Amino acid sequence: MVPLLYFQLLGAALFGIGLYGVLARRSAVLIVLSIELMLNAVNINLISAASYLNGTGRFEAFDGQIIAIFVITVAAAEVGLAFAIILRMYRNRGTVNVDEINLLKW
Amino acid sequence: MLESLKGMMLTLASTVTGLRRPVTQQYPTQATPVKPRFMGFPALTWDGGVSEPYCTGCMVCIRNCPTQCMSASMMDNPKHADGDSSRRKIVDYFEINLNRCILCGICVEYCNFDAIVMSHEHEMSTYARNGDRVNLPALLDIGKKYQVKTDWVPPTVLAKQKADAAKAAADDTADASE
Amino acid sequence: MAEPAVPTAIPERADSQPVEMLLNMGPQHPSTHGVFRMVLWVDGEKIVDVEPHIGYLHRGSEKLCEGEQYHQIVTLFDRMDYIGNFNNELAYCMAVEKLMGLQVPERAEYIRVILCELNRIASHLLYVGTMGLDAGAMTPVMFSFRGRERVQALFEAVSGARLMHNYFRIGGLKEDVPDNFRQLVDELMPLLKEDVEQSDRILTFNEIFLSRLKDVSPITADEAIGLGLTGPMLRACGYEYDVRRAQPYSVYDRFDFEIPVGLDGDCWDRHWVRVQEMYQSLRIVEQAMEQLPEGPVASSLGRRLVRPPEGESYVRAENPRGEIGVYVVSDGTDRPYRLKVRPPSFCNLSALRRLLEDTWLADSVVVLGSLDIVLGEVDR
Amino acid sequence: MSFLINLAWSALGLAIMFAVLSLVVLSLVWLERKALGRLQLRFGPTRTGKFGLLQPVADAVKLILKEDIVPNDSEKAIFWVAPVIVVVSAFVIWVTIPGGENVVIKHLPLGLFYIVAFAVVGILGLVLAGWGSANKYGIMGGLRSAAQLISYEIPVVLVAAAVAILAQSLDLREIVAAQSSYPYMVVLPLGLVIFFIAGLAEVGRTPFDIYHAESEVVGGPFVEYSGAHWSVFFLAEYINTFAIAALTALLFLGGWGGPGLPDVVWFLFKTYAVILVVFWVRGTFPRLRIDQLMAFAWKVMVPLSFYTVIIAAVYRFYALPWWTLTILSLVGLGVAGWIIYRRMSAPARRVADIQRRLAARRETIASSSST
Amino acid sequence: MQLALFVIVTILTLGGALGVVATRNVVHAALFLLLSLLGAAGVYLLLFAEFLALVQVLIYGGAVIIVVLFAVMLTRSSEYPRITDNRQWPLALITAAALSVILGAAFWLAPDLATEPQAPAFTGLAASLFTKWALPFEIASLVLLVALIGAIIIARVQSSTTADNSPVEPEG
Amino acid sequence: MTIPILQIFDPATYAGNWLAVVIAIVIALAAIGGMFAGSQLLSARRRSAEKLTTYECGIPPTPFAWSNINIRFYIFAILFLIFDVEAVFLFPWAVVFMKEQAAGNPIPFYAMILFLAMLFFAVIYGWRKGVLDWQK
Amino acid sequence: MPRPRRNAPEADADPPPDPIELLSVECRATLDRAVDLLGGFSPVAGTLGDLPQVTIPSTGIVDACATCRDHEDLDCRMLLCLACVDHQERFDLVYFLQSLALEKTLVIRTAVPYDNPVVSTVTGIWPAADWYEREAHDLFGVSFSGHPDLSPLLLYPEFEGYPGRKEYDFNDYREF
Amino acid sequence: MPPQPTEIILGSGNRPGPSLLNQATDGKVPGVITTTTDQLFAMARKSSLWTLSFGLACCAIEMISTYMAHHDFDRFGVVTWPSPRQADVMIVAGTVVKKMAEPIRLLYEQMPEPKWVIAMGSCATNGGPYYRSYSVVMGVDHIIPVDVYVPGCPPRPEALLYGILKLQEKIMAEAGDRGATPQA
Ligand code: SF4
Ligand code: SF4
Ligand code: SF4
Repeated sequence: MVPLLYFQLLGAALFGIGLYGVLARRSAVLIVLSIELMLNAVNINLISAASYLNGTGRFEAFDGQIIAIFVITVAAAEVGLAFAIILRMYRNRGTVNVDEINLLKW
Repeated sequence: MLESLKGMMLTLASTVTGLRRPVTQQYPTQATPVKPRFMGFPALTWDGGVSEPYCTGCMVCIRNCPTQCMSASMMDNPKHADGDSSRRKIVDYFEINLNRCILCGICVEYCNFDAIVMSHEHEMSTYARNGDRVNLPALLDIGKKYQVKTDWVPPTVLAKQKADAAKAAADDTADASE
Repeated sequence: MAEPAVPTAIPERADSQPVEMLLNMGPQHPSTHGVFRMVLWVDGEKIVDVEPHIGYLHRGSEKLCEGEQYHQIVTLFDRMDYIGNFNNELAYCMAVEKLMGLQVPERAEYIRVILCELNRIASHLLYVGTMGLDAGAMTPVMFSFRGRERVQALFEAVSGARLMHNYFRIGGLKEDVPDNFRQLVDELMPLLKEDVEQSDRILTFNEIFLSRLKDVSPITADEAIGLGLTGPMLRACGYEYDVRRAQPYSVYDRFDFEIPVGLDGDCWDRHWVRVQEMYQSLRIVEQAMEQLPEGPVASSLGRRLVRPPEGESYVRAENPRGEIGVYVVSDGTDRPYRLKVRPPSFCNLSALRRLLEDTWLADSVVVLGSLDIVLGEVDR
Repeated sequence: MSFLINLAWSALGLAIMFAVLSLVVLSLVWLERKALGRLQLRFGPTRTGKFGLLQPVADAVKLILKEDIVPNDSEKAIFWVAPVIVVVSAFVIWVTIPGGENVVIKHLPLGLFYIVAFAVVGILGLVLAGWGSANKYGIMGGLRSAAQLISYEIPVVLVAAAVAILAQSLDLREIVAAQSSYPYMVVLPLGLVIFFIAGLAEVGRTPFDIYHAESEVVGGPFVEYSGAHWSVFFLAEYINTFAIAALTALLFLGGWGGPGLPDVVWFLFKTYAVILVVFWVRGTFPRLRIDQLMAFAWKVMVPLSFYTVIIAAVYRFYALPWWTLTILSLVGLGVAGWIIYRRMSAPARRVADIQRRLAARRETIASSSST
Repeated sequence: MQLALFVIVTILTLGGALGVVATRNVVHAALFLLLSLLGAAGVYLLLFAEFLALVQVLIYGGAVIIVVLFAVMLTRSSEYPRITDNRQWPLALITAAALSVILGAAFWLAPDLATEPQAPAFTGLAASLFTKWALPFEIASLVLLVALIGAIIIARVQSSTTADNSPVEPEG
Repeated sequence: MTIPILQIFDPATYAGNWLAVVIAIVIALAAIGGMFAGSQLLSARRRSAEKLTTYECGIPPTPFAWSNINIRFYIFAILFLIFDVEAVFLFPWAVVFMKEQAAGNPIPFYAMILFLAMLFFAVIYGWRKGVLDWQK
Repeated sequence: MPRPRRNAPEADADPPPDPIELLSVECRATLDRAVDLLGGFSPVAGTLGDLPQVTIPSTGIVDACATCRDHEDLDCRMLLCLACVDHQERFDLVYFLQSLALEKTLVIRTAVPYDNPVVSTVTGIWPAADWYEREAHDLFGVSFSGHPDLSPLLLYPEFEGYPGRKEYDFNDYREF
Repeated sequence: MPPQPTEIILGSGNRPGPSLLNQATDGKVPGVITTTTDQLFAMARKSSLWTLSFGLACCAIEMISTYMAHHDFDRFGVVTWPSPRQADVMIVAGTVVKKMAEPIRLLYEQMPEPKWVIAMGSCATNGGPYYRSYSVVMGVDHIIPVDVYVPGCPPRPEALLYGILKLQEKIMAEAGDRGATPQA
């Protein structure tokens, strides 16, 4: 039986990696990918909590999973929009590197 | 929509006929029907009467061939010396590179001695570039096969027969009208 | 793109931002009908520009003709437009006959016309089939080749060859048609009609086919004339012009046939015109069979060496693909001094750049198919 | 322990399933060539084995024996991964596709959703294949395949949902059971048509074979693949074809239900019947162009499948008699068909126009020349 | 058994994630992301959330990755083969590591309330989604709508401007 | 070969089901691996530099400019993404709304109809905007 | 329009008739009209077989062609063919023009010198001339000034020589 | 255009290169086993000759005829694929022009082993009617090795089918006795 903690630690590690990606990478595409990682970390946490804490009365299993579904929904919407913006940025400025983009000039 | 459905009916119909009789010739198992005039590769004819080729090696065909794929040489006909044959000269050596021949039939048209025919031979794939460079005996072999297969009569003889027949017919009618 | 047919160099285009992709089609490509190559600049799926490249089948036929005797050249003409062989032979023979002032026996003329029209049908059948293939349908080509196969069987019975007939001679024919010719043709006609109808029915009005071809690369008659388009390409624009009617050669003035024309000059109209032409050709063959006179067919020259007088001649004839012109310059020897062919596909193809304006990548295939080119005569 | 035995059983079952699917693919290849042959008045393979039955075997062996080329410019990793993705996603859905009442690896309670979910992954494989080949035709084909497959995935999903609404279950066995009295083909003919057409597009068959159109993009994503890699794609393509046919049979034709014969036989019979229709369509139609294809997906298929879902739900919700649904769906079909007919036959009507105008012109010419 | 499976999916997830942040090739990054997300689906399966796992496969494995691939293709330029990291990447590393450690510690120290893992049957989840969570569900549909319209507008305005006006000169 | 399924949650069946899926993946991988390995082992090979060039109809390949792929593809991808998300909601709803209705709760039905209406509005919007037309 | 055979030796006896006399009435009319209209380009009337032919110096070719196309009496809106003939000391460029509406063919001939074969292009008048000119450039080395792109059409860029010219020998192939 | 090799490569035995297995087991496996497996493989290969769809000139028309219903290449398991990567046989049907020589060589190179070439028609064999032309390659074997020469101009479809049969014989012969080419 795998304890809840393992899942939580997995989530934390994934979140950290995602964060590193967001901070360290220059390409906007990769930053969005890293954000996806972070969102997944959150989902893992949510679902593990939902699954393990179902019986405790603090957290209903349905709720955790449903929130996760909403997270995924929002993530999908976010990906769509984010890449639309990146595309536009690329078309206008010819680059996807965030530090080459001066948003004020846009 | 309608036309598409019609098209589907058409293919269905063709399937039904296809099940009954596809148009395919089952090539290796089923003999290929070639038309009598089919021009396969050229071959030399054999005069059965005197057992010698018709060809005199006169090179007319060679000069007229658009691909220059033949060569020949001529010699005195020993049989003529013996009086067996009316041909004073006879072919000594004849070679056609069938790989280069374009089956145009010009050689046959221009030969004055009925010596060359377009045989029905056409399946002659080989493994070598000049694998179908055939010499006199081989050409005669093909020719003999063709002659047997089609009951070959020399075209000049044929034409003469025809002319005679026509003349006879004309005479007949002339007779009748008289 | 506004000016017609101005090729640019291949490697780069002037635009600073490379918004197009360079796509190379051919010489080995299933739908270039031989070894034609076009370099396309595409933006997504839209064609921005095209540069045709030909010459992958340039065999130097015109030059070779200068080195061959007149009677041997027929074989080379067979191999130029290798789908409309008889039509090509006819054009060449007429050119030399005109040069020599030869009169062709009437029966020979009729047989020539019959064979040419059958060849036109065979050629258009091939066109229909390949058009189907280009548009993605696999079965029409099978149907149309059934018809072609039947026509070819007749050709074989007549000339001894399925494709490279070498049957027309300067001043006549090589020999008379076989005795059962009439019977053969009578047997062929209903079958051929059925084949033509089937390949017509399965394709012409099919909705998908229509939507693929209709309104693709339309062209007006004026532009078509300027670009030198002839034959079905021109008629599809609604211009009723056919050399067989305008300057009747051989015995074409004795037949009653219609000249089908299109309206918009788009791919579908070209297709439709060709399909209709097949029916008209069937009519011509029928009439010619009825009128076929008896008499000699062979050339009065016999097997004598053809040695036309010094001079020049130019003849025009209607090939399946358009108008062919043969220009012969003779210097009085047994070989032509210069022989120039106006190949219909060559002119039609040179308009490709104009025709591919504002089309999709997938259309390029269809447009090329509707040109019905034969590379053998484009490149010669 | 029983759990492990269970596991062993399913492993064995899956291995058998893979073998069976391979056999099915061979049979499909043979059938396709034979069927197309007959459609086209010829025989198809005859010389390899009796009736050419060994032809697909020979093809398969030969393909394995072919050299496997990985071009220099390709992105090697992607080039290798792409076929794997395609085949895995094609095979994985067979875990839950039943071939009969009890002929199944596992009945997943979420079966239909599971199939939908994994079917989407396969699209990725094609895009990656095109991408990895670094070939222009490949990339065009990859893009086209992505655009096409995602567009037609939506009608498939929506119609599957409509069936789920009717059956009130995502379990394929229950869906088939729910059709015991009448197959859904009867109540939802619209759904059948949509599913079949979108399914054709999903497996890239004529008239939707634009992404590997030979006459345009010379094989599309597969253009650089040879030997074993290529045969893997081939395998996946046919497995997918079979899956779509099987799903059509399961969702609309009553699955394995049928009198007399064993259920597997009925299932195979129906599936192969669907496949024959696929081949028949392939032998008849030309292919669409990409803009027409996409327009068809989004302007016809998606609204129609929305309509399907809604009528199915309404029918269920208000507990209407079953023939109302039939009528509703036939109405949808009719309206869509009519609209398409009007739009697509516009050129045909223009032909009549041409002919009329030509006749008029000819008459004027005739009259002017006679005067 | 379960632990072994957990280890496998963890390796998949974290390995994929590391791949995403480490690779130099954007397409490879997308593939690594796919790996990581499929690993996460495995995690969900271990947590008895099969529906969520399938959703993960459907949305991420199918749709999102395709969107990503398209975006990558559309923005692919010569710079891609040599994508680089920020100059502050050590800083980022430290931040990320610190956060992970803090989070991990927090989880570690949190009181262990866990019971046996269990998950609801699918229908229960569905029922809850459409009753208790009906309002958020509608809001989600609005979010989707807005996202769709926004994406269309952003992408479209762009395409029409390039069609009408001369394209803006790219920089760098 | 089958295991009776339980509509209610049952961890044993659950594990069996999903392990079967995992095994399926493994088997597919193994089969492909076997094929590739067999092919590597048995296939004839003769490498040359030109064999490894990219096929381009017989012309030495020109480098591919990655820059432009029609943006239209991306819009369709977004549309697909949104519809996929919609499917996520549609499937649970499909099996549950009747049960809720039976339990006297019609809300799910109307909620979904509203949801579908909004999505359909999105399609119509895109249609009107010409997004679906794929014109240049 | 068949002419009597003239290759028989007895033709020597009477001088051959002027070929222009042998033209049909319509062709004759076309020829006269064309000579009229092209008066500014010092035209020489002649025949090509049974077709009317006007020979003009190469300098005026573009304007002459424009006249032929635009004047309603000639109306030669189609360029049928452009042939190049190598006469060893000069090249003859033969333009076959066609009026589809009036059903007339007119031949314009011009000579360019062998050592400097340059003539201006007629692509501006008939787009159809594009490939003919490229071909002539390819095979004969005739240059067309003003032509947008004279890159090799039929031959590959590395090809040396002008194979259409008489001096270019045939390939000699020896197998025997 | 790189210079054409001047010498004529006469009908070269174009056998597949060695496989890894062959390399590893060379001489270590009893001949019987390798021979039978080789023969089995050869049977598979010969029954599934996929051609590169590729027509050059007039002969291509007869080649297409061979694919069509009347002669039905499919009976022999011959189908065409547009990409050389999936092809086993290249049927060079038509005149090989110097401009086309390079593409043909490249296409041939891009075909995976084992691969065969059929020269169809006299042009592809040795220039045929164009033997005096300045721009025609005198036989495709100047560029790539050819296995079977099908004479004729154009060869009838049956002649091409016969060529395929000859090729099948050759494949079997190679498998039966490695190192010997069958007699012409
Ligand atoms: S048929 Fe023609 S090519 Fe052949 S040998 Fe006779 S003349 Fe020469
Ligand atoms: S075949 Fe006839 S033409 Fe030729 S050499 Fe013999 S006899 Fe003379
Ligand atoms: S061999 Fe004859 S038919 Fe074949 S390509 Fe050459 S000329 Fe044409």
